[in-house]
Amino acid sequence: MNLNLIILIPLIPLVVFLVLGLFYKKIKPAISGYIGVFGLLISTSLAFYAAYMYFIVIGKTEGVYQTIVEKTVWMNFTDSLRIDMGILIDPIAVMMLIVVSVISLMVHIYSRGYMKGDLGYTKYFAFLSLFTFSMYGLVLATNLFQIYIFWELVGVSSYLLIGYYYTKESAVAAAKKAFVVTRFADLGFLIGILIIGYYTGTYDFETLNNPEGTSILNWASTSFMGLSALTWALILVFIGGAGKSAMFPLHIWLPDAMEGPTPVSALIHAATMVVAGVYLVARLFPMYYFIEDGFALNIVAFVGAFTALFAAVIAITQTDIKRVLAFSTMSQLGYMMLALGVSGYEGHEGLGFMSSMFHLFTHAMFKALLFLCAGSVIHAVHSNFLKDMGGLRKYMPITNITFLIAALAIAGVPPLAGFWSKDEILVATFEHSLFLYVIGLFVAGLTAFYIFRIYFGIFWGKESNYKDKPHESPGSMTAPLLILAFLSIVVGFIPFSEFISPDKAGFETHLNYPLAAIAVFAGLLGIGLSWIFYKKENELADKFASRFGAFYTWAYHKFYFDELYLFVTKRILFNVIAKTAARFDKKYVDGTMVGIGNQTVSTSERIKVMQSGKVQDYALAFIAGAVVLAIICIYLWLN
Amino acid sequence: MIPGISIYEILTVTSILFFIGVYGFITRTNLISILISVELILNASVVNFVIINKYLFPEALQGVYFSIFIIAVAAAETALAVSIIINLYRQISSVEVKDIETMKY
Amino acid sequence: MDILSLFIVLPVLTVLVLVFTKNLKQARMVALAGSLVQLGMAINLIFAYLKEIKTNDAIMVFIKDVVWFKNFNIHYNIGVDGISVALLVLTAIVVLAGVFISWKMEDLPKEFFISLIVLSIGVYGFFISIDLFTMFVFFEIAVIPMYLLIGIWGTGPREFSAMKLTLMLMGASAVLLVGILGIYFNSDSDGGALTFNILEIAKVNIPFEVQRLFFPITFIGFAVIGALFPFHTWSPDGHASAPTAVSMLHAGVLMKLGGYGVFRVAIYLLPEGALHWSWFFIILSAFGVIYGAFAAIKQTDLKYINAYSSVSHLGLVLFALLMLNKTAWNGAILQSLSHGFMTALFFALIGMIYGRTHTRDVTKLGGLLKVIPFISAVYVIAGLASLGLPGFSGFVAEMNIFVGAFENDNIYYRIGTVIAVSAIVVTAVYILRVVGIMLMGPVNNEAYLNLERVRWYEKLGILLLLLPIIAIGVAPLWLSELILKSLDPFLKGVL
Amino acid sequence: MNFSSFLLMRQEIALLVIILLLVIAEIFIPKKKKVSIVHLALFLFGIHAIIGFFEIDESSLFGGMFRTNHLIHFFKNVLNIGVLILLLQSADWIQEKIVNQNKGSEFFILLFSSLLGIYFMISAGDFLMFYLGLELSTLPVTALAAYETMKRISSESGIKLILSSALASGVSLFGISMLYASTGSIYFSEVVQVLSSTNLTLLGMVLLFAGISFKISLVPFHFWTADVYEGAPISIASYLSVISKGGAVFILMILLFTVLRPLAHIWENMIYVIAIATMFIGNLFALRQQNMKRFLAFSSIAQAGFILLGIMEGSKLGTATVVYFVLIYIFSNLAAFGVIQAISLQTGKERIKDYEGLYRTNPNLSLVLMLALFSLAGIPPVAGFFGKFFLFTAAASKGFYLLVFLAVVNVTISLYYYLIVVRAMFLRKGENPIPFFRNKIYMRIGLVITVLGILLLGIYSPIYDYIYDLSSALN
Repeated sequence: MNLNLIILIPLIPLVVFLVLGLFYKKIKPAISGYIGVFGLLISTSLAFYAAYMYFIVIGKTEGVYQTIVEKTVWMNFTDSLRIDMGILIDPIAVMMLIVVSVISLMVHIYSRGYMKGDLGYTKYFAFLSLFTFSMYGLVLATNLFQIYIFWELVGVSSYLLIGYYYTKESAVAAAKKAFVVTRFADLGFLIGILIIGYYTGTYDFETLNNPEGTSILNWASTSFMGLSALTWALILVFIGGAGKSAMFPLHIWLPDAMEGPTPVSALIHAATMVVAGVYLVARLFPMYYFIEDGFALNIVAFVGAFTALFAAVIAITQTDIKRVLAFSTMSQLGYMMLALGVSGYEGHEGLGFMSSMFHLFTHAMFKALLFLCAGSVIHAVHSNFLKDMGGLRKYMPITNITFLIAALAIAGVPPLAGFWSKDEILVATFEHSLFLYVIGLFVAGLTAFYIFRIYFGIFWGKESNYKDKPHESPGSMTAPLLILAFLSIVVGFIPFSEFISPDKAGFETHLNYPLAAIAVFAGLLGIGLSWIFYKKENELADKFASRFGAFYTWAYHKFYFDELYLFVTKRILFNVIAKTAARFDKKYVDGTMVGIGNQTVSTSERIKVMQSGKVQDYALAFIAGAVVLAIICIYLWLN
Repeated sequence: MIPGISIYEILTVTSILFFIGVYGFITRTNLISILISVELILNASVVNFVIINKYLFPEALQGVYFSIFIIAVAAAETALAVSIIINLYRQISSVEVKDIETMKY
Repeated sequence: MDILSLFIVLPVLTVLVLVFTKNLKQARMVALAGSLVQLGMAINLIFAYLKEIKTNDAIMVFIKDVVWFKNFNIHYNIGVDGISVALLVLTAIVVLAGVFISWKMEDLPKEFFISLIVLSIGVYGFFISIDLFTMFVFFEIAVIPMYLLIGIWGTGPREFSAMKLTLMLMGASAVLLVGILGIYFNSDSDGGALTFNILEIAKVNIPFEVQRLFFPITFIGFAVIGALFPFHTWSPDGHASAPTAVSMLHAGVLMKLGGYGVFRVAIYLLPEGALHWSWFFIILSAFGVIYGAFAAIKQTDLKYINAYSSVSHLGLVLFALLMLNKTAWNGAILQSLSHGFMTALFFALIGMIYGRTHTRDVTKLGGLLKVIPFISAVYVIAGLASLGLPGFSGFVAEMNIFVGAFENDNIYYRIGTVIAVSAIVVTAVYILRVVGIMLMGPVNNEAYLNLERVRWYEKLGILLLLLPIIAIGVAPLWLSELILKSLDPFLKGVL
Repeated sequence: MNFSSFLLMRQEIALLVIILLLVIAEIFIPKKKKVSIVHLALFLFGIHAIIGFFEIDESSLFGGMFRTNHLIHFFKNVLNIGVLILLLQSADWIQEKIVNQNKGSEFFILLFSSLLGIYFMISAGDFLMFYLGLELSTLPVTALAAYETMKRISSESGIKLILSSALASGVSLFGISMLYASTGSIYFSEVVQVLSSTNLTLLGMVLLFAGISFKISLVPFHFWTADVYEGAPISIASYLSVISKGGAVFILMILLFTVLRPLAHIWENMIYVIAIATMFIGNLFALRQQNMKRFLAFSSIAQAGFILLGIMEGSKLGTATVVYFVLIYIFSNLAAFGVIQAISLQTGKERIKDYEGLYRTNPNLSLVLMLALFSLAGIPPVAGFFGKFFLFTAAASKGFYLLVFLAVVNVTISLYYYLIVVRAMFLRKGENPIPFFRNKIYMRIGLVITVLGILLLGIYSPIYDYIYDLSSALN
């Protein structure tokens, strides 16, 4: 395999970004779109070439897929600790390359239609390229610090793209929120990295993840508050991942992030960047698994499960379709985390890991598709809200069909992609813990319910009063829809476990028919319920909602987490701490310094009477001074 | 050497003289009186020099001629002071010490 | 003339020529020519230095030693190592950018450029000095023009700010003088002669009691100019009142004297004192880091925000220096450089915004990205660099500092480190707040629609500062190696 | 007695000759041409100052009453230069305001007499010579202080000066009599051999010290300073603050280092206290002054406090640093007074407020004043910095770090008020700034010399080395 070609995969988007960014005034919008698409087309082909070479041509050596690493020193910290830049190729990296390439390419193509006529067209493509570059870099990272670097870069690309409509206050606020919340999570990540670096002396994944490596064997050497230092580090790293993957309670930025252009939501906030957290945990999976008997992994599992449930409940109540999709994304990410959390390491025990990656893969396809469809709808009706839609199936047949396929996929209806991956997750969970399995199953039902709720709401039901008739989107937008729809159908049949497993050896999986049946039933139940509620305009849904009353309102308001955070940040951090700091600085610190000066001046004012202008006072002072001096001298002499 | 009178008594007198001078300097309100007080201070020193020379170190006359010089300088000083005071009197028709306080603080 | 003395002689010549200039046009051309040559020399110095250290493994190279006051053993003794070379380049770049930014200095132009260049003489001299006395002389030379620069060409409460700044800095340097004298009179502890020579003193084992006494004095003396909490309060007022180029030079270069001095004098010469006191100052500086960041959140004046951000960033420098290991030191130097470029860039941009809108109040500004896109875009980039985004110099520096700080397994150090690291979040908050309010959002004042676009000289000034930020951020290795090589001598004392 | 040994008194004799020549000239020059006496005096004194640089042997005269050595000789030369600059700066004033009152030649005669007194004072080998020199240096100045007979404050200042100085000389005489009582001699060389610390000697020392402190205006013997400076003509204030003070510092150093050396452990503490008090009081009072002369008066008090830091060292290093500082101080203060003189002569304005906007109308004058103030404040690269730094070094060499610390605190305070003047000149535009004017040639020469001194004395190190080499003379 030619590594130089692999290195080109991230570099091409970088070059595109630089070209578009530096010459954005000179390049015509139409051309910049072509440059972006063309660049990514090459990257995508190279990604497929890499996959082909890695899995098929090179294949396994001694029963496992070898990890290929090529790196160069970027900066030295100490004799052992340094940041390398390079590429690391192993099964999950290759898989992610495919995901990123495919989705990004689709979004690029789609955006050419969606963003047509926008003033910042070139800028938009530049940012997209920047993001793609960063994401590639993150995927291919060879060590913790490299991943952190690109982690931050995807964060900032996300910031720039969410805030793309920068004249809109809400977009600006959302961008800021996304950045700050993930930044807060990254703080945990960074401290985690620092701890790992200090205790293991390396940032390299190869060394860290080696089950016979010193870091894994010696984890118990240091402890802090009952847990080993490395467990703490892994928990902190997971906090970083949780921030990016919008795990509870760091999820609040993701719904707001929907302020960005819809293709961006599809690319960044559904398919690629948000799975970075999952990818990070998967990347460090051996560490998570072996250190302190997977203590940190349990946390991952529970957080994942809770988030899956929590987000699904909220998703039911939302009326903004992009937000529904956002919560759906959260929920599915929770699923992936859950799967990772329940996974074992060797052979078939690695089912959770495998299924998580599998779900990541399939989810990327159908969720991107859902978003792009939503974008197509929004493009047509100029609104995000369900109340402004309805009955669109007549006007937008392609969008309708593709959306339906995606919805079926996410609902886990066989034989679409979602069914296969979700089924594996449920199997893995079932083998680990019944409790988590029940949650997972319940979420599967909820998922089907809410996704079909919006499906019916958009394409069926009563038509709104459209100002101008909605029409199907242009070919540049529908083509990606069709491609993704096709992928959503077929990717489930890839024998994923052959390629991806924690120990990289691969294993056989078989459909567990009873569990699959239960899962499918749950999905169908959800679909059925939403058929009853939302297919035709009726009162049932409202009645049902009012039955739940307070709980519904809570869920509608996302359990008031935004308000809670606002309270903590605005009221406490800004108004109390920051204001106090600013005032303290002005009043006391500065006050002291200025006070010293003023005190000196006022002392000067106070003692001015000494210089009374009376020559006799001067004489008195003279004599008194002499006497005092004499007393001092004689006193000193006596002692 | 004055028989029957020791150096201590004389030195006590000169010290008293000195402090009378200082007291006068500080309390008098008339510039001329202050000048007289200064003379007292100087004279205390003059007597001191003479007495010390006579009683303690009679072999040389250092103290004595020192005192002569002091008297001469004191005379010059007085003359100068009085002339300045007269000049002031021309301008403000006063030789009171309270009238020379325009510059202060 | 040796390669280093030129750094003093050339600005002096520039000043002399400036004295005879008649108007703004002449003055700025002379200043530009002078600072261009300086930059050329600085860049030339990098190559000369890299060539020199291949054959010369002395601690400092290009040493020029001339006896000055022989009775005190005061020498005009100059030399450079990697650290000073890097800082010299920083200075040259910022000065040149400052000249560009002051292109339209209508009021007393000649005097302005003279003061600016005199200031740079002080800075250059400080960085190349090996002799404590010479160093101190240059230190004060660098500080005093600030009074005139702020007082004459400043805005707002300029007289008050100028006075406050000067008094606090000179007060600090006065304290420093005690420290320097203390070091000087103990430089014969091993039986040698009294000396001001830093390299000589470093070889002497100064008794621990003396180090314990004089370390805090020397440290505080230098750290005030490095905005150590709670002696930082000259900086917000000073920066807010200063004219653009002066803010740039002051925050970009002058405040670096603090960190450099702490390192070169306090830590290098009094290592045992440093070990003894480091915990205390670490807590102080770490507190300063987070405190500055929090205080910046609530400010509305752009310059105040940046000033508090400087307090925070430079707190990190002091914090890192006290960690007493190579990685953190490397980070501290890198942070000095990075902050120098970044904050100078910020002040340049703020100056441009102020020059166009006549306000620095963020709440009154809005939507500038639409009307002055170049300036605003660079502001965003500078902001991102400032909050430590990879790809920019700030990240490189901060990571070195944090990794270095984590090398110390001691509870005080750990607490300080975690506090300091947390500041990266707060930094993001205040920077994005400004970006959000001022640059993004709708244009909130019709007058802003006709703002003048960026001029060529402004563009040059901006790019001059932006390029190093990116260069260091993308390829830090060569620079950090350059610095790392020079750190070994410092390590001897603290092991 | 070999008459050639009178050459040791060459400076004194030359000055005396100048005085006599001026007296003769006063008689023979017709009234209309009295202005030429200014040129004559300047010319004569200029020659005298130049001749002064020729070497003189180290020896003593009159059985030790008068002595001289290279350091004393050097110091006299320093004073000569100071007086020369002072005369250059005052020449215009004398020509315009004094000569027409027919008092031109007296001014020079009195001034030179006072300088002669200082010569004798610092060359003194016994207390008598010291006393006579002291009086000779003071009395003519009191006359000069009251020289503007039409001005009330001038007379007032004259009275204040003469009364205070009479008290001071009386007190110091009383002290000398005590020292005489306990040692039996008035010769320095004999006194030092038998001096030991007793009540009497300590009291004598304190009183003697008070008398000299009066001239240096150390706290609490300084009160006359501000009033007299304010009232007296500027050239006299200038003379008092640099020449008279410089001479007194030098004799104080001689007395403390040679005569009173056996009591060093006592006077060290005394000076410590006085130094702190002087610096603080001087600075605190200077802070709020509005009048430039008063302002410089308090500034000069504070400077005297700094000088004491050098004296604390008590040996060669201290001597060298003090002499060096005084040299620099003479140049700096004369530059400041020169500018004030020039402005006062042109406009009659003496308040700091009047200086607002000066830079924009008279840039050169304000630059000179700024340099002078920076030098007084001790900011590099001008000379004052080096002077102060070395003084502090001298004090630190004996381990007085706390004192040095308090001194540097005071440097910061002093910087504040020096910057107030700079602020007025540079930062403010002023509603009614002093209009542009050109100085006459003498004033310009005087200012240029001071500026050169301020710029070069510090950086050009051989000067300090030279002083240091001479300084062993005192020990």
